[in-house]
Amino acid sequence: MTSGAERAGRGAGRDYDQLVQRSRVHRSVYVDGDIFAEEMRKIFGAVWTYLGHESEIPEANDFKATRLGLRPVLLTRAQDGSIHALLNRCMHRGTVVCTAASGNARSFTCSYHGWTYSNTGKLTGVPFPGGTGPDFDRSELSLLALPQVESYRGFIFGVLDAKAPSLREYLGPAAALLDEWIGGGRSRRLVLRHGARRIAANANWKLYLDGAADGLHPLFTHRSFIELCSSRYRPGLFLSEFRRDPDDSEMYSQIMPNGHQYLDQRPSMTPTRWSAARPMPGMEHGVERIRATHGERADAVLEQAAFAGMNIFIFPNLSLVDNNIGVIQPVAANRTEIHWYPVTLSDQLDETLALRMRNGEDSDNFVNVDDVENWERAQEGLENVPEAEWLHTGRGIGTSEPYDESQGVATVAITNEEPMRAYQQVWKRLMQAPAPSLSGVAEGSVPA
Amino acid sequence: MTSGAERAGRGAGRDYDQLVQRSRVHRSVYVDGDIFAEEMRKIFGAVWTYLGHESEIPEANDFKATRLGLRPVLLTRAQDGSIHALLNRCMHRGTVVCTAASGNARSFTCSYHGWTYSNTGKLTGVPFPGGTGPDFDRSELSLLALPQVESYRGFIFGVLDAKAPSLREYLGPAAALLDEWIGGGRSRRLVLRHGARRIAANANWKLYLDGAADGLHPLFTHRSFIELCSSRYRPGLFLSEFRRDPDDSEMYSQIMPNGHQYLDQRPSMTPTRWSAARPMPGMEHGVERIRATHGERADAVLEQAAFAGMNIFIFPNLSLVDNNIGVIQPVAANRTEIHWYPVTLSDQLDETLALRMRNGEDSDNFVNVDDVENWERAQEGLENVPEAEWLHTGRGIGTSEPYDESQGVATVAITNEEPMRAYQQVWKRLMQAPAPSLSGVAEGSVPA
Amino acid sequence: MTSGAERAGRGAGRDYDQLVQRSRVHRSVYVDGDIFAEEMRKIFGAVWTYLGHESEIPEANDFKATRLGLRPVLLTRAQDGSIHALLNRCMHRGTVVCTAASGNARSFTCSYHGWTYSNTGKLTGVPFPGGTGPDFDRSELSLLALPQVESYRGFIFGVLDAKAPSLREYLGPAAALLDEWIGGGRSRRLVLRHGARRIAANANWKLYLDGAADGLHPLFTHRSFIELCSSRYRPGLFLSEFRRDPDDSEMYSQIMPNGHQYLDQRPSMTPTRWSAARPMPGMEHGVERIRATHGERADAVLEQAAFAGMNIFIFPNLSLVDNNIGVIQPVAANRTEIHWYPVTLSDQLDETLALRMRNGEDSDNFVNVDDVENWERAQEGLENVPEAEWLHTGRGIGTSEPYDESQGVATVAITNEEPMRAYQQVWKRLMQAPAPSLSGVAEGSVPA
Amino acid sequence: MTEANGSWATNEGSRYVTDELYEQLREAAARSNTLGRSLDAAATAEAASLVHFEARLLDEGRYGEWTALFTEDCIYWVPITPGGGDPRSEWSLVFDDRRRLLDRVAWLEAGWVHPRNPAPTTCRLVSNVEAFDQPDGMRLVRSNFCIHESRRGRMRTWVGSYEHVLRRDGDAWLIHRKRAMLVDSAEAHENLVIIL
Amino acid sequence: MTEANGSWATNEGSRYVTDELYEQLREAAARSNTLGRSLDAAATAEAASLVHFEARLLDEGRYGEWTALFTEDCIYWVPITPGGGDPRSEWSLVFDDRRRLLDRVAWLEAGWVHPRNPAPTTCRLVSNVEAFDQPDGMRLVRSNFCIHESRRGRMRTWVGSYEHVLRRDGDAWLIHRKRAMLVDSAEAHENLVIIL
Amino acid sequence: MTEANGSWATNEGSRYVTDELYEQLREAAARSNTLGRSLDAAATAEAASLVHFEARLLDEGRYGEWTALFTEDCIYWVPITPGGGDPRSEWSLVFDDRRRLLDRVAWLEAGWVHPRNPAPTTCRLVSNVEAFDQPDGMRLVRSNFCIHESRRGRMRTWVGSYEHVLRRDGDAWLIHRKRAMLVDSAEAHENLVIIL
Ligand code: FES
Ligand code: FES
Ligand code: FES
Ligand SMILES: [Fe+3]
Ligand SMILES: [Fe+3]
Ligand SMILES: [Fe+3]
Repeated sequence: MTSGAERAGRGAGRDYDQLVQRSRVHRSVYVDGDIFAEEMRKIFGAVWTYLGHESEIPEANDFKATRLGLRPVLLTRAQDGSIHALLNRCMHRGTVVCTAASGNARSFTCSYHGWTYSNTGKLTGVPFPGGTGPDFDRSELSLLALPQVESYRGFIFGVLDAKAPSLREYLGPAAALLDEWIGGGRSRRLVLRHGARRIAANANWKLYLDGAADGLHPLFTHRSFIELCSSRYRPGLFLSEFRRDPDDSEMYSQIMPNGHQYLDQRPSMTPTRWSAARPMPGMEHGVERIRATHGERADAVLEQAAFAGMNIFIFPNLSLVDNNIGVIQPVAANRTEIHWYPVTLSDQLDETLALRMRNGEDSDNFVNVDDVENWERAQEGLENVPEAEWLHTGRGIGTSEPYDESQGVATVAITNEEPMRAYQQVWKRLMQAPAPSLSGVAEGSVPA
Repeated sequence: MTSGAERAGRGAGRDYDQLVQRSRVHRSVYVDGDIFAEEMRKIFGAVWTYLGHESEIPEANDFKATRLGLRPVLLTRAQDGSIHALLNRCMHRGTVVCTAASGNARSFTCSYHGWTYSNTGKLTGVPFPGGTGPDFDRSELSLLALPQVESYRGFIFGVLDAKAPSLREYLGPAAALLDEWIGGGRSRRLVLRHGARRIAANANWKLYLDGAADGLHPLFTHRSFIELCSSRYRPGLFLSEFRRDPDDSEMYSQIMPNGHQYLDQRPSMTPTRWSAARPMPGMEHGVERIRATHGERADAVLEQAAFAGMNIFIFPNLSLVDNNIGVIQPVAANRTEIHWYPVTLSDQLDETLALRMRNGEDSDNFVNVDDVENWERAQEGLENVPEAEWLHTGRGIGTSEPYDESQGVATVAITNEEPMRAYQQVWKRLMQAPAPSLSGVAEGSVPA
Repeated sequence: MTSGAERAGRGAGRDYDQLVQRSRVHRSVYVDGDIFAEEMRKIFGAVWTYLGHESEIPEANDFKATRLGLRPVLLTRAQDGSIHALLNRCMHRGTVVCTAASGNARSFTCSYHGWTYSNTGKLTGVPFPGGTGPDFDRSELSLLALPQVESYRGFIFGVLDAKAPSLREYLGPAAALLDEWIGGGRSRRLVLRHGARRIAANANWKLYLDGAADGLHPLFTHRSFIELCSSRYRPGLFLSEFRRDPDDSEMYSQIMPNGHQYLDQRPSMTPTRWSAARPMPGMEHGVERIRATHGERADAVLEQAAFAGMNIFIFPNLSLVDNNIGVIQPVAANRTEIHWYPVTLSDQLDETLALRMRNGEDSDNFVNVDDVENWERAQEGLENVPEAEWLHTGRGIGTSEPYDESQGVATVAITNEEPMRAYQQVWKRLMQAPAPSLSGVAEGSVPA
Repeated sequence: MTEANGSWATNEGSRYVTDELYEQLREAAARSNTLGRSLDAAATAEAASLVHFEARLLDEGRYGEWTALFTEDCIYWVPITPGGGDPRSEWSLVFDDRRRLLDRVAWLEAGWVHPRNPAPTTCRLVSNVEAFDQPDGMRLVRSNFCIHESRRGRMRTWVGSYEHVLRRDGDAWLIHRKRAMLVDSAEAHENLVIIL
Repeated sequence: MTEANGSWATNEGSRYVTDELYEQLREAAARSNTLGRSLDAAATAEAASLVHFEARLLDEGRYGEWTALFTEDCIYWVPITPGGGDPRSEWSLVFDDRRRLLDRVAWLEAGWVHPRNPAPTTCRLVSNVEAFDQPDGMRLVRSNFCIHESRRGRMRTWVGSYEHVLRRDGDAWLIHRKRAMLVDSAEAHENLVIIL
Repeated sequence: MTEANGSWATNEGSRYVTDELYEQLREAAARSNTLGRSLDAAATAEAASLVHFEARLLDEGRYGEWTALFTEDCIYWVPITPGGGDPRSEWSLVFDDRRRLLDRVAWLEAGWVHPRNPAPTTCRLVSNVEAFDQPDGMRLVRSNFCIHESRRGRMRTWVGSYEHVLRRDGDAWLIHRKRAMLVDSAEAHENLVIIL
């Protein structure tokens, strides 16, 4: 009965220095509904947060419904091509203005009393204006809009803080990783037009983050997949490298400022990334055709169907894995959705398209389900044993320097938990700061 | 896991002057579970609240199960014809004493340990009284009963406050509206014996109140119905008048003391109310028969099947619309049921009966569903955007005097939000007052 | 969204002297989620709590998953035969380590990152130990284990307090009742290998306790069963004795220290316990066979299929009724499971086995359902009427001395509510004490 | 749909709704729990074929084809009162003659119904099909349904039993009367904006 | 019901519950996941007709007619152990011979069962009907069920599979044994006060 | 399973997945809501017999027998896009050719899948079976399903419609293509670790 949002504020009194320590984190960070409500205000939108991709709203007046934390958001492209992120909540009585998932519209009319907003959020019409009264000022009643919306290589981010430094600055060294992930030079673009796979886990959203650059769990969590490959196929397929001691591995993790993380899996995918691909439906037919058409370039072409081998995580909610964009969508302290968008390239060849789709499904079907189960088992354990207060996060302490954001990029062994410790420091800093406010909202604000 | 009731008290610290302002209301009023728990104590039963209708318990010893807010209540007619409202909760260990929806019984025996209560609430029997012990005083263990139960024209109300002014006083000018709604002089009675349609909405109960005397929303909310009428039938049918600028309309809204509201729709239903009725099943047959039987009185007779055209709202939970009694039943901050009872008249002609039923279903099927959807969209927006703190309630400010209860009845344009502002002042006053106590309960009371 | 555990602590400020009085208990004790969360820490495990039975883990390395309150627990028998109760929650990141209901295993490997624990809880393996870092001390990361686990006649109990007095001391005079229930001398053992019947009730767990030694409710609660017996069979069957005034009954209740309770039903089952048994499937065939085989011992043999007639309750969660072990498993303030384990005797004759099974099902099918319904009706009444604050618990005050634990065993009439008052005093004492802490946990503890 | 004009207001699509019809409906509902065994396999299969086709048309939003399955003097009735009650003097969840049934389809299809923006998707399980002959030559069909309705991430279920009365039309059967009896018909329901 | 008197306590309605019967039940359950394809359409339809009739009798509370569908030496069994287990040495959710089945009906009908005041309404979907011949001349019928139970505004579901063993009785089949295997039989359940 | 070795990586179990196949699947899905009435009772019963047998094999974990029901060039497809969409350019929840279908079974049976430790139990209601002839001689079967999945005390449901395309194989039919269309296919789902 208690809506999540109403609880924001109750989590405010927490002593986050106590809860997040260098080698351990308190269970309440994962299970406390008040802390969750606080996160929805102080993490999502307090920093640049991923909202969608330009290829989802390619034309003028296209829009897509999305969320910023729990907040419903309309991501629009205006007539002039500019992109806007509007809080999808009527300024009259709070009604969600647009319930379509996507579409093309110059304006949105609220279904309740007919207030009409342009796709830049302006309140353009109120019915029977003769009766509004003299104090009614339409210009004060635009949809709340994110004061800053920027995109990088098609990835659209927004932030509630009008004075936040630029997106480019926020991404820092992660921007170059995005470039590398896309590959093929600045003219190549990503295309999100291949559906979306939405998965739901009864677990806290940060469990996703904890594994974003972790090379310890695959051998155990993904044993079903590794066994499948080795029992029915051959050594050397995807994930099999995690069997080896990571100290002997060429794979590495990286930590970046602002909580971003990276794990480079490519050293395990040799001689080509494609060579590590598990057989997928249509592989033989596809490969023959490509070899016939492309001759010596065939191996290079096949890399278009192979996994990128780069695991990039942009705090707090964007994950690039395989050939997919994963968006972390918190729902409750113990419920999270991940929305996976398979992407292709603007110069994707038609003959690699189906292979790329089929390859991607493999991870969804046989890999991710084991992650989800473990998150849920963790949530269950964390919720139900109050005496066991701590998550242990100390692996690798003493094997690398404690990460400091002033360092820029730090490279660590893939089983070192330093990337987790690093994003938790960012999380703590944000939770200790005041919640961002939207202009016009702060004044008049009522402590919840 | 948290029951609604246990939270009463947590909402007590709110600054209701901050939350309810003249041109805006804070979202927490609609989404905060603690405020909801507080409302269940401080609104429902703190003032006269509708419990049921005399025609539902016509005979001696009839009873009907109902609720006062969340509290289970047995509405009984004793052997002597007097009406009682008993809290349906055993004074032994709290068991709901009667789980039947209605029936006829002189006494009620608790299914747990057999305590037996008369239908006036008296504890008449405890099993094996030899073992109760000397301190056991049966007379102190009657079912808690509402200290005041009164009815007006068959509408039964109850209040927890033994010193509350009379029901007649509470209704004030609304009493005359009830008379007018019933029509036909004091001897005509209403009959509730035609089933009940219960609808559920995932929305706060006050969203119903906000629309009780609102003439702005129909054109937008009820567009599906208006389009149906105009595309398949003819102009001038029910609701079509809301297309016109309300400043040109003869319809009007009225505000009364204690939060009661009224919207008179009859000016839009001309030349007769029946003439605005959308064709309903059996209409042709019914009309022919009535014209054949009643000759020139036929038009007058047909008004018995037409909607009343009067929308009366008695704060906090009784709504008269079309030919129905609507009872607002809150369930949670974001869940509400409306129980619709079609009524007929004690002098209803047999030949208008079916037409009246069919006509009423039309609103349920094609009109109310659009209200429910908008309430749910509003709840969704209000819950999920903490930064958008306010509902705007300022329409019409400056076009009419701020309503003051000392005025008695005030008449305003049907799109003026003054009726909403007016009931909110009543709501605020009640929420700022202490919760009512039942005699014998207050003493010994433990702060929850 | 709020997990139960996170709320522990919120219930801490309650004035339990106010809430639990001699002749009444406050409703919040049954409906308040914060008090429930507090109970899960301060009742379950603060005193010796039933965890399972030795016959469920008979062999070396057997294990069974159970719960201590809400905490997942692995009950293991080590290679050396010793029994251990491990908190089933990985010391790395909180994952439930073992999801099997039971089995045989020397060690448990966490599915997330492969930490491996022995069945005594020792952390025996961490993958790729080269990367853990110098501060990592495996010996500090054993599974949390209950510091004391003891069994009495096969019943295994555990307690979180390392300094708690012995189980034998905790059981006190109830130990002799257990002996008597088992019967047949010290060499007889119980066998739990006949399945388990799990029932769920939308009610607080203490409603079970309130009826554990209550002889007032059967006549009313179990009327359906009593009527079935008398209408289709004959007088004198099980439960029919409760029709009589308990002051004329030979049945009696007993109160013991630490909240244990007892009701002796055997005086109502004469001349033999079997003679009170309702006909069950296979009875005629079984009886004939037994009479043919055992001759004059037949009546004694048939007692093996009859109900024990002893209702023993060991606070807080073990109930012996009929021939079953009932384990009270709280789930939420308003949700409880009872897990019923039919037991047989180590010297159970094959020819009484099926009769014993069928007899036991009778109570489950036709008796317990009426208890559950009344608990749910009580929960409903308690939750929804804040003005009716109290449960009345005063029956019998003045007919017997107020129970004091120094008395040892007190015998009272079966309708006297003194047993309920007595356990509530124990409950209050525990709720007013600090929560138990596990060594190594208390230090570093963060107020939730 | 040429019927979709104002002429309906006085046309035949409703004229058959008389007191006699109400009485028939009331009696048929009251009798409905006295039926014996189903007709033979052929009749049952024939009935199943029709109710499954009907269900598929509704799941796929083929409302024009759906209305074509009904007789001109059809009734689609969803009682509130368990068992049916008396529709003449009681409200129903739905009580459609042909005119209002066509209204309902037009209303659904016009696109203005907010709780259908976006439209729910549905999946109807219809099982326990049994067929019976009536003295008047009609074929009575009983079945049970469980409809899952999905919209904006939420799932609802509508559960109950159907009684179809079929009238022969040449080689085929048409639906003359359809009664849907929800197992919880008198309880509160969220928005009902699909055809059951 | 002339059986409803004390004479039952020693009568034939239970005498057939022997160790041999238990062994038959245990074995049949253990074998039940080895069945091949169903018999032909006619046999399947015949089986469906019976289980759907039975379901309807239960939904409509026609318990007298329901018990008449069973043989004198019937068993109605709802195991806890997934697959069935050994009823001789294990508890079941229900294990009724004819006597206890009649007890159950009498208990339901007498009106004193609190969780049936008011009584729940139910709707049974029974699908996936398949029929098999047994060497002993009995007809084995498998089906899946989903029962919705509504009471006081709350809905519960009971889901699982049935195995009916039918015995020929003249032209008709009677239910000799009925086993209802809940998909979650070993989990906790709220009050079971309906016949599955 | 002799197929279970590395030779699969280049064998026939996948070679038939061509652009032409994708186009067939896309078109068939797009056409699927234009079907008329089912074939006669015999064909419908024959189809029901197969889909009910298939459901039973899955509920009982008889995966070897289950795969034997499929043709060598089979497709098991669970689209995300409502209606089906274009599998060549879109992700599916499942898109298995024979090789990946055998992979899936091997993966399930090897015992390493954490969300199947312990394994869920399932119960499939498959109803509304209808059969249609295709111009290419194949038999198309439509049905609706509701699968209850129980694990560790929690119940999930998977609801939607099936389209099976059957190919004659001597006296019998084999499953050539199976498409499962969830009623909420594009919404978020918890772990899907059963075969639909
Ligand atoms: S709530 Fe949007 S116009 Fe009124
Ligand atoms: S609770 Fe009502 S008699 Fe005991
Ligand atoms: S959580 Fe158990 S090994 Fe990491
Ligand atoms: Fe992973
Ligand atoms: Fe409205
Ligand atoms: Fe009892």
